[in-house]
Amino acid sequence: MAVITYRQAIKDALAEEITRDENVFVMGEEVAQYNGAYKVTEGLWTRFGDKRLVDAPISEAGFIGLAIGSAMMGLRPVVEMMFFSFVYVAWDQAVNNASSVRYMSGGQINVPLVIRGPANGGTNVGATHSHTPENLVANFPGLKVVCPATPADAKGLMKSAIRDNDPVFVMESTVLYGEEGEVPDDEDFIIPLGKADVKRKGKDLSIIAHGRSVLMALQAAEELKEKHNIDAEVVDLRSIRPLDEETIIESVKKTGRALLVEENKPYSGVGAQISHLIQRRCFDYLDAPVHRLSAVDAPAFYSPPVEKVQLPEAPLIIRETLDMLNVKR
Amino acid sequence: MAVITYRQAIKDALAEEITRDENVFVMGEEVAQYNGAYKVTEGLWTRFGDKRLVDAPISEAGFIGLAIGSAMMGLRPVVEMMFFSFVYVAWDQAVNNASSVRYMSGGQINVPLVIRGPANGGTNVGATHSHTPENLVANFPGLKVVCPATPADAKGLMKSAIRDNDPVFVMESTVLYGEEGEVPDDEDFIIPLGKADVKRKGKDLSIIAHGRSVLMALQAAEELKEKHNIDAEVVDLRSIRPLDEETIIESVKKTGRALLVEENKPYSGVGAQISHLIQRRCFDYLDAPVHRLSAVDAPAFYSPPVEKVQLPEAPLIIRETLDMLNVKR
Amino acid sequence: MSTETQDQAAQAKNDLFAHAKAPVNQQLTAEQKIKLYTDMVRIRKFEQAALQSYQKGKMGGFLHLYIGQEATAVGTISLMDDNDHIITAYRDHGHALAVGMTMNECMAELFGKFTGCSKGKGGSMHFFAPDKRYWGGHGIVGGQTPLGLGIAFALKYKGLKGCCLTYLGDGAINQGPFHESLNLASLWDIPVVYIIENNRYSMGTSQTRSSAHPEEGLAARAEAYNMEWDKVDGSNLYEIRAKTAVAMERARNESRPMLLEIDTYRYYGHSIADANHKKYRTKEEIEDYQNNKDPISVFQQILIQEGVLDEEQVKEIDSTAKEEAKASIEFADNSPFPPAQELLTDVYWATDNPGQHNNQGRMFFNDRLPWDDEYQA
Amino acid sequence: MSTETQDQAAQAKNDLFAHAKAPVNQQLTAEQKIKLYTDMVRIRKFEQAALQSYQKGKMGGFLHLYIGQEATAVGTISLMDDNDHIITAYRDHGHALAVGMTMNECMAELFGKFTGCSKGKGGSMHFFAPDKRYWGGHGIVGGQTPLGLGIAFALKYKGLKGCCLTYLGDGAINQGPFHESLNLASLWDIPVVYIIENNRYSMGTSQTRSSAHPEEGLAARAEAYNMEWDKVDGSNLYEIRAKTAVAMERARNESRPMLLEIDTYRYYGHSIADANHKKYRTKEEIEDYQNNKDPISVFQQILIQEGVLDEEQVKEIDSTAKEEAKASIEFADNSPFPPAQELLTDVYWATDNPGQHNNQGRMFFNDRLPWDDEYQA
Ligand SMILES: Cc1ncc(C[n+]2csc(CCOP(=O)(O)OP(=O)(O)O)c2C)c(N)n1
Ligand SMILES: Cc1ncc(C[n+]2csc(CCOP(=O)(O)OP(=O)(O)O)c2C)c(N)n1
Ligand SMILES: [Mg+2]
Ligand SMILES: [Mg+2]
Repeated sequence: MAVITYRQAIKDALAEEITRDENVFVMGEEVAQYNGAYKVTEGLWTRFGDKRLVDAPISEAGFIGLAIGSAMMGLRPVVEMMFFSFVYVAWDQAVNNASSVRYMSGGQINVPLVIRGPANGGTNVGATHSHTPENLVANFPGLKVVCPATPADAKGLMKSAIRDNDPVFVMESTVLYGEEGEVPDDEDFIIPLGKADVKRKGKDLSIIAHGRSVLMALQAAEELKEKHNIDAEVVDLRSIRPLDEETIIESVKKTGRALLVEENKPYSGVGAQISHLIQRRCFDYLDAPVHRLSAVDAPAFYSPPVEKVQLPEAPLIIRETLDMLNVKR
Repeated sequence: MAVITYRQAIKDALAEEITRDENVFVMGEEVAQYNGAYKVTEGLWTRFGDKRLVDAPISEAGFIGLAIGSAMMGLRPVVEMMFFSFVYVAWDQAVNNASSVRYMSGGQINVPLVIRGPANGGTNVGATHSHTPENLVANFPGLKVVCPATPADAKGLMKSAIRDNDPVFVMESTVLYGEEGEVPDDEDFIIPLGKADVKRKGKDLSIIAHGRSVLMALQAAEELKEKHNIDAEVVDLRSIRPLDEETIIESVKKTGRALLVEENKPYSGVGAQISHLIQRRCFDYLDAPVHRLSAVDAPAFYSPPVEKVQLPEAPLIIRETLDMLNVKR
Repeated sequence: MSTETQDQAAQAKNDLFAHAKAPVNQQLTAEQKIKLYTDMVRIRKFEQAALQSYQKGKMGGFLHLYIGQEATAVGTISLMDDNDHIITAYRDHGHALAVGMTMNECMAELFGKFTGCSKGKGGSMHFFAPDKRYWGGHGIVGGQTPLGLGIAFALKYKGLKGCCLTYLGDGAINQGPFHESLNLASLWDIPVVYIIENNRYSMGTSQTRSSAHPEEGLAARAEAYNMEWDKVDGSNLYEIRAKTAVAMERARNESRPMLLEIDTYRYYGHSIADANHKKYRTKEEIEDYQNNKDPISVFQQILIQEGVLDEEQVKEIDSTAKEEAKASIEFADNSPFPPAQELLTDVYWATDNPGQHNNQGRMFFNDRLPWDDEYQA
Repeated sequence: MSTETQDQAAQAKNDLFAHAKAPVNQQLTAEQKIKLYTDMVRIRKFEQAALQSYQKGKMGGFLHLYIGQEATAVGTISLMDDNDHIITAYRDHGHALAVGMTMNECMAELFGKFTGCSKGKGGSMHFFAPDKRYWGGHGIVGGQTPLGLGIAFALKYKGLKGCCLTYLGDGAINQGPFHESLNLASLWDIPVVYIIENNRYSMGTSQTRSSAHPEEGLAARAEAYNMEWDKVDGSNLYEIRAKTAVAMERARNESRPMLLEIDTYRYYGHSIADANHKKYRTKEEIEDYQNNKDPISVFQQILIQEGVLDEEQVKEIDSTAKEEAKASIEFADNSPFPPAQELLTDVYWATDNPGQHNNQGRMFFNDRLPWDDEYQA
């Protein structure tokens, strides 16, 4: 297995799927000639040309709508949002057309569309550029959404998403693009949508997270083990909708305690849904209420040191865990 | 106290606030000359003229943005969405500009804006016209959202919303427009944002609901009392954000059981947030997990008899309650 | 007849036949002409029947009638080749019948029946027949305009010579996504033909109250995108065919988009719920259109003058269409409603095609379904 | 000099002074002219200093430099009266200094300091000074265009004679909300002046790759909305003032909107992160603009020829501005960061003004805050 970056893993997934299926094309702002604002598509335009890498003007509603229409006709567009936050100017196209046209047509149409791009805070780009809409997307039946945390997951989920016949939102992170990890070389390596991954086994509590928070959880878990001999299990949701409820339940039934960590905003965030699930399905197994760490509930703050406080990092996870287990900090 | 319809209550609130403050104006599609698609503004154009009742072309992003800009300048626009679903074509304006401009300017600006209109399913208008985005709006710090269930609440909350200096989304219901109820005549009758209302006292379980589901809950509670001698307490959230958590907690601590009812879709719906809250704050008081009834998790179905099944009505609430209390049905 | 009236009559006749010599019209056989006429009549009869059924409480939601505008759907759609596609807004019954959907499946859809074209899930605004290259039926004003662009984009991508007819109302032209679509269409040479059905009103708002535009008309906005445009009299089927053919040929051969504005009129309110419609328009305005520009009467006149049609046939076409509509009501009435379990089909392709995909985990999130006795949570 | 070169020189001089006689320019005193020149220099020095600080890691996020475009902000904003307002996109430092914001508060904002104009919450893209009628600084492309419309709407509503200058880039013109705004502005006679700062690129996309438009230019799209428009040479401050004054007068007196396109150029990349910018544009193109159309050099030339400015003064203005910029870095460096608790202020007016409102219940939804030892849940 090669060690590559998260960015490279996505690029490989795109290149392989473009090669594999002539209906796959990538469209977005600066994805072709400029090589992508975050260089995820670097080199692909040179390799695949204008037809498969399409530079779009700044008209998200227009080109997302275009992509949906083309997907209805059997193409398999992969639309890059330079920042996922920009999907809000095309929100109606995404949540009405992409999510409902199959239903309203009584199943006569399907929309094999991928919308991908970074959805994260933490890079001091301010309130309008730092949205994490995975919970909002997951609210809409008809849509799917995944949030890979590692290079292997990024590649495997991206390939699954492109091959999927339903609209899938793949939410990446500019903070993770440079992270390295082992990725299987097999061109048919895919990760099913809706399958969580226990990234660390443990028995004392379940830390359930997605996206960058998974790395924070793993970091915290190491320190918890070293300094406090606490064995935390880390469950990476990977897929937000569909959701692997059984893996969550199994873990919590085993540990009796759940701490949810995410960079989503708290009100009706993904964590709220998971919390409801756990209390509903593991009621008799819980030794303590489900705890939740989310982004501090305010728009994203510009100032770098303050924005750092806004997102849940390892020390906060450690503090919360110790408190949940009544261990003195 | 006069008995008036929910529609009339909103109209009275608008008329009174237009009269009271020269900065208040109503803008939207067909609100003036046509008297409103659902006749909420009937007669107001004749009474107040072109300046205060403004008919807009079908350009929601344009005129919501315009309203935000004018609110920054101190006007107090009340924007009608013919259906709240249409806010999605203006989503960026609503969730980026209205919610963040105060923050990003370090508090130099405020946005006294109201966006109001019907947000409900159940009228066979199909998937694109039946959205209930109260959970999505509540996810954004900087925004407020209320869902009145009765004429008095509609009037009191609308007046509060118009007088409020932050952006408030008032989500009404076409199904409720014709419902009657007592409404205080006092022109200064208002209901604070963020105050729940115990609409029925009870001791056996807490049914927590908002919008039309409150009426369903009350109906179910009557039958539960009559037929099963079960005393359900019905808590009407009224305001989704801010949220009256203390009233919820007090009720659940008393009854030990909570059933959440809403017409929101389940994944990260408002109910998910309330469920997390209850398990977190009432863990030791709960005799059973929090149960939840939401709309059936699919886009809105057109066919009238099927759409009726899609929304949680009184019989389902009764069934769920009996099961929660282990009473034979 | 005074000479003035004679002149006027001659002029009117000229106008009527002004586009009869366009190749697409000259080619038409008598049968084809009668079929075009019949299709317009069928649309009208279908909708009249639907209106009656609505009033009897047979359906819910909205019903936007197309009556008065029939020549637009029938004229434009009659030009479709194998690689041409269409998409429209919520006023979609006319287009549906014109592409060849049956009255039965359409009426059943209005009734919310399982035999409806969308299984009762879509209703009046959401008719679909992708097998006939008819992509709906869309409820969000302007929302279908980028979809039509995408359909045309796919044709070009696949190297097929075709176009996508994409309809919208005069009120829809002020939606952002339409503007974005026009720019993309022209910039990228996409074979989309945008057709504004200008019936002068968006609900209760007259066209002058919704749009600032060049003197020449709404379609002249195309110039802002360096795009060709034309204005069309929507009462004359020959003119519609002649001018739309130009746009479709350009799209197919040069892959260039075009914006057409077809002047037309709706006789009923915006939807059945629009009780106001005689307030915001005068009786005279409505009657003037009905008496002088009704697309069915106009084409009837043309065909009678051409000797293609006689009074007898007119009556027969009328009554056959009425019968067909009546039968569709019976069909709809006798069809079953969808079972409640249908709520959860057609949401995801993956759920509907078990075992053919890479999905695991939970797809739907109710703790319990109304029809389940046990909890699924 | 050959006669040809002499002719060219005369022509160039003519061009330079072509708009000097416009009333708004003729009125200017020598001091005012020097102030305009100085403001442009100050913007440039401020941004050069900011760039250096960015490279030293003093700030995060984006930094979009305005260098090359200074005459647009300074020229247009210098025409503002008491009831005129402005709003722009994320390339907003020039406008900020031109309306009179201090280098200190601007630099401190870039550094994320509590003394910044937005308390460190906004950053480079989000400068605000409503007290100077400057409404930001907005990051979503095109998103500010309806806001500017609303500000102008409010002026008209209040019966004030003023306008709102609303800036956007050449790439922003293809966003839906801008289209909707143009229609509303013209339809409702709103005194908004839209100014396209056409610097030929939106990030790495040249203007021809993003927009289909009339031959006459981007601003000619205004005709689609029956709106007046003009094209402006952005290197010449006199021309900018002359033509913008026409638009502002029309807005104030006739309440009619106008669309201006100011041709300009940015010397640096789209933002500091844009390492590519010498790939998508040629060295020659950049140098040609810098050598022949630099707005500061051009105005310097004008003022020297007018005898308003001499080489000595030029140097002094330069070094004073440099000093001012340097001082602002010191100010920013010495200022404190906002305390973490600032995360929860300025979200709601109600929270920031306890006791003055009708709000109860919970406003923020973290179970526990990072700085709290106890749970709040
Ligand atoms: C985004 C959005 N806004 C508003 C509506 C409500 N609405 C439905 S149709 C309509 C009028 C459209 O008029 P026009 O485009 O002229 O088409 P016509 O009905 O005349 O065929 C309105 C306002 C909607 N469906 N979608
Ligand atoms: C809706 C949206 N899409 C994309 C972006 C990313 N983006 C920021 S600036 C920019 C280019 C804008 O170019 P232009 O309008 O010409 O302005 P300039 O940068 O040249 O001043 C892009 C694509 C954004 N901020 N918002
Ligand atoms: Mg119309
Ligand atoms: Mg530009």
